[in-house]
Amino acid sequence: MGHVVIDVMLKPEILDPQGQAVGGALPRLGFEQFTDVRQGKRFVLTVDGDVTDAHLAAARDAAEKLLSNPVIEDVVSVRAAGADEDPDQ
Amino acid sequence: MGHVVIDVMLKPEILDPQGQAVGGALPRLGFEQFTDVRQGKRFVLTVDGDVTDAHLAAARDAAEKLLSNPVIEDVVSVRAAGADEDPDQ
Amino acid sequence: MKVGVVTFPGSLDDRDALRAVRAVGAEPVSLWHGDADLKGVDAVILPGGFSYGDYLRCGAIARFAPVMDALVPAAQGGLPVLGICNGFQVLCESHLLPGALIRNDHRKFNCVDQRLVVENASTAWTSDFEAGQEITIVLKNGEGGYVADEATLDRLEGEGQVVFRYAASNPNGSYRDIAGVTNERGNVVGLMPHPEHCIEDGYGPSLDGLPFFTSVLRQAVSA
Amino acid sequence: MTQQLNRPAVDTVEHAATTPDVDQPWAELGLKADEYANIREIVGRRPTSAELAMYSVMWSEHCSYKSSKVHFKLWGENTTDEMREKLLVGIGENAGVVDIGEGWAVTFKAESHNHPSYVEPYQGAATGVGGIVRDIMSMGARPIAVMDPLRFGNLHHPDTQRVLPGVVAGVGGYGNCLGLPNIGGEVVFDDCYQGNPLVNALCVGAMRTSDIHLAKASGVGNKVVLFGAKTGGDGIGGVSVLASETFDEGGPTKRPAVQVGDPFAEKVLIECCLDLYKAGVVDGIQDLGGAGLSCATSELASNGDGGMQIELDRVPLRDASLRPEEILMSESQERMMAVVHPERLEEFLAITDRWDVEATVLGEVTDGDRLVITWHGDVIVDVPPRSVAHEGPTYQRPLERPAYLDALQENGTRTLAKPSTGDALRADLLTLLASPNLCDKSWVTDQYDRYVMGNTALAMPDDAGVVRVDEETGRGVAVSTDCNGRFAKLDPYAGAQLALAESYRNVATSGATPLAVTDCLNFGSPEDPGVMWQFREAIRGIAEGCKTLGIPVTGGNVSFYNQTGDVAIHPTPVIGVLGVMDDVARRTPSGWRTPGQVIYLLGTTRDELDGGEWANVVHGHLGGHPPVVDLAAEQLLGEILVNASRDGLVDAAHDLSDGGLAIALAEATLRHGVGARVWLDDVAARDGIDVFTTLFSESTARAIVAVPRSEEVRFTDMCTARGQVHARIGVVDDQTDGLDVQGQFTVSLEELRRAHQDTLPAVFGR
Ligand SMILES: Nc1ncnc2c1ncn2[C@@H]1O[C@H](COP(=O)(O)OP(=O)(O)O)[C@@H](O)[C@H]1O
Ligand SMILES: [Mg+2]
Repeated sequence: MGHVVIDVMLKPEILDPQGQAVGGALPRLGFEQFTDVRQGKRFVLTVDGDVTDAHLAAARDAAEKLLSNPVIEDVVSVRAAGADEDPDQ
Repeated sequence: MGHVVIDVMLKPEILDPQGQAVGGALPRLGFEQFTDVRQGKRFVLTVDGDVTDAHLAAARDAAEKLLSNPVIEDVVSVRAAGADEDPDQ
Repeated sequence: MKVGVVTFPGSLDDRDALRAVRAVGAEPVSLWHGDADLKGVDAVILPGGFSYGDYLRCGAIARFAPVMDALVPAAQGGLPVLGICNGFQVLCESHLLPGALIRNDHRKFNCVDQRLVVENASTAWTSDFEAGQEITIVLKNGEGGYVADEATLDRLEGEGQVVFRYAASNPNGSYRDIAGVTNERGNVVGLMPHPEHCIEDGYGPSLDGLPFFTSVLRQAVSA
Repeated sequence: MTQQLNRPAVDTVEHAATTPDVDQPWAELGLKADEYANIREIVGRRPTSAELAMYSVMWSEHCSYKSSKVHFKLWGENTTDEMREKLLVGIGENAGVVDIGEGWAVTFKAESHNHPSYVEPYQGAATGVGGIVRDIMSMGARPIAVMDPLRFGNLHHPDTQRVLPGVVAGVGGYGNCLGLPNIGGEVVFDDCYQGNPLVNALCVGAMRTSDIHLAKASGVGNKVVLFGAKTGGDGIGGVSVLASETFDEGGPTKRPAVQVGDPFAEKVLIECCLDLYKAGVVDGIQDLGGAGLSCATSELASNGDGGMQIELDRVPLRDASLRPEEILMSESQERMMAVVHPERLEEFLAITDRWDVEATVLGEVTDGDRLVITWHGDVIVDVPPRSVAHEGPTYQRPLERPAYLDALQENGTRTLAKPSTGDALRADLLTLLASPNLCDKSWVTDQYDRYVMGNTALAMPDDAGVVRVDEETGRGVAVSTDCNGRFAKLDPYAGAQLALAESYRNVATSGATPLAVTDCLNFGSPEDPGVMWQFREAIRGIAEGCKTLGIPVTGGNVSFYNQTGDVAIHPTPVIGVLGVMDDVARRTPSGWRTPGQVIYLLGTTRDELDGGEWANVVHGHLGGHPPVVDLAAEQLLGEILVNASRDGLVDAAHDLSDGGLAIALAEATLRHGVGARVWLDDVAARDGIDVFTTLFSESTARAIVAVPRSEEVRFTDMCTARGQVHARIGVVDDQTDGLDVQGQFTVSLEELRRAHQDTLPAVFGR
């Protein structure tokens, strides 16, 4: 079994209330070094067998059509999961 | 400015309604090749200057304490963003 | 008897909880998230709402409010604490209660008059119920799916820590139909439905919320 | 320092005065040549780009009401002194305010967010709710409830699958997080809304009469404070043409096409504002909505008695690359502007601090009569504020009754095939009950919190939403919103009055005395004379109708350009009526539950099927004349219903509207699952119509009520004494499974339920 990882983030110019809330909480917990936080989504898609180029192409297509809202989000990356990222480990 | 990327996923044994919904919608759009979908969170933390080991250690700490709930989630990775991932591009 | 109700930024049902406390003749006390002081109250309610917008995970940020630094040890020491909806989520995030709450399985916010079975009528907040009693309480949330690992669920069932279960139908995919749980000692109770919306004739579907508040009153009187 | 160097030159007043011939993009900004010329005349030179930005947005249709304003005199002309008595604040302010007695005032208003919700349904709807809530807050009131009249295209069109779930989630996501109960609204489907869904939002607020706040900046030396969220590049698509002109290489960074709402920020802002009001530290206040700072500064200054001086570079930014023109026009959400006495400033800031709300002093009220805005010391705006806020252009657009109307009205329902057997009537009832407009809406309304605040006495699916305002006495208000766009298409004057009548009736049915009206007028392009005629007819209908009913219009909203190509939506004047009740615990619910109670039909039924749901659903037909409006009959019915509630004469009441008596009976049965036996032959004979017409006609001024036997004589005596037409048509009966329409058909509760409840889940899932 292989896995495709798709990362989706809000476009930089779009307000990110979620990231802001996290960014506001971090200093209260003593983390002062982070000047900004943005929160996005990560999808892991499972395929039978190894991840092929066809899988990646389909995933890219799905990312644009379904997994992201092009009005406010960008698909940041679509890639095969590294061995160390296997979610079934 | 540097960026730390933190990935958080629901533990495999925890129900993932959002992932399931995506998984259900994909075949309707003609994507039959994905056997399972899980949805997680991706955080991008900004730091002044380059990402140092100290930043990464702090981010790991924040990931465990605030950004994930160990009862239901795993911190999948904490790493410096690659140059190609710069969210301010 | 004094019952405190904590207001976090984004709390919504704090005034309703204060009203419920008043309705049973106890003295309501407002507690502020930023105060590290419980003002000598005899019990605390963490109300419903969307603390900090519930943006990260419900209750995740509220858990770190200064007032929680005082509340957590007090609860561990036996202070009666009731977490309603967002309050339940805060208690889980604070590890005062086991498990966690995730997005409803149908992925929508859901506001319904929900039937429940009282499974445990011996906690600080449920002693005025009968075990096995069916009640109707307002349920309204987007992230009310109760989850925990199998071992925890078995333990909760075995120790009688499941306090409420959804009757008729499961509205959100909660494991084992669990609507509310308690800690081992029975002083900390959390549930997703909203008893504070069921205390006045003409406002809400029932009066089944009142026993929550009379229970804790009786507990204080007998203590 | 580096920032200083990188800052491109701005277009200052000084520069503008010496460069009169600079080519300005006024057309791209939506201004007409004569409007631009007018601006030049007002400022006595060419405007700076910041001034041009302000004028262009404030003189837009949306902000200036330039096409509709000339018709607004109809409001005033039709408002009598008696109607004005209860009106504490009338049309013109952020929202109207009415006196509901015992020292309480209520403010309510509806607004549209149609286009943004089509582009991005979730955020469009969410920010629509956010905007109307801030309007209510700016009157000094605590928001206490919201409602959402919604209209979509065909239920089965694929795009409806995109738009509806997003809109509903957005309304819920924002309103629920604010802690405002959603107590009603509408969900209507019609092909005419396919490319132009209507997302209207209404908010109700309450306050003590002594606490009303107005949007004005007076008192020289008073501080102007911006507080709430940081300013980003939201909603400034248009004005970027200006910014790009002054930009060096690279151009401006991308500007978001949609606004994203942050309901948590707004919730905190509400509580913060209420604390500020309580402390008495606010002299004037204005919400930031459309046109952002351009609107807030010019309106505050123009409503005050002096001028205003603003240092724009002090505005806290989310995006440091924003240009002054963009900052002036940004529509970033969750912001407010207050005018504060200098001696109270410290107290003000302590309160905003406590709520973690960012507050910045931008400037102060001056003794001149100019609005002066600087950018790092350079004057970039120097204008008379009234010319921006209130003296925009107005147009007397041509109007003409559409040519198609005669043929449309000619084509009534008389010739349509009608059911004549009991079985056929039964089949039509089930078809209607399952139809998109009449089916159960809980798939939508269950996504809204109707209980938060603990004051909700009635909400969906009852006829009106009812909330308590005063916890001591139970005094409260009832609100309903209604509009049947098909009626308005057939006859906009009558259609608007029918919307008013239905909303009035819904409020009275709940037991409240109707008191005031708000509207949200959704129409096609004002440049189409046919649309403009519809608009004028609708306003006339509402204004004259309100005069007859004796309840004033307190405010409203106009949304034009709801059309695809040159096809406009049905004229859709959504009407909200607000009523008052001494003790809302005595409200009348819409479903019966006590066996043995007697069912009365109040009012007369005529053969009025044109434009109704039966013709729409069964025949896909639209034509003829809408039902006759009889406002005197509505008033009488209202009095009967209100008295019956006050004196405990009825246990349930449900008004008759879409789908007629058939649907009302089915809904009242379904509400608590208690059946009823009904006989209609006598009442049909009395009204000179057949049973089919009795069941499906949409004649107005009608309701059904369930009367306890012990009160029957008192109830019928009251009707007789007042001349209210009434007929005993049935009995509540738990031995009857569902509805038994005697001599015609029976239909079980399960069949009713399945027909009613399966429609939306079948399309949108569980
Ligand atoms: N979008 C909505 N939001 C909230 N409530 C709604 C919405 N749509 C319909 N409702 C509620 O559902 C019920 C039935 O709606 P409707 O049939 O339009 O009422 P009526 O015919 O009495 O005006 C009413 O209580 C109404 O307020
Ligand atoms: Mg009605």
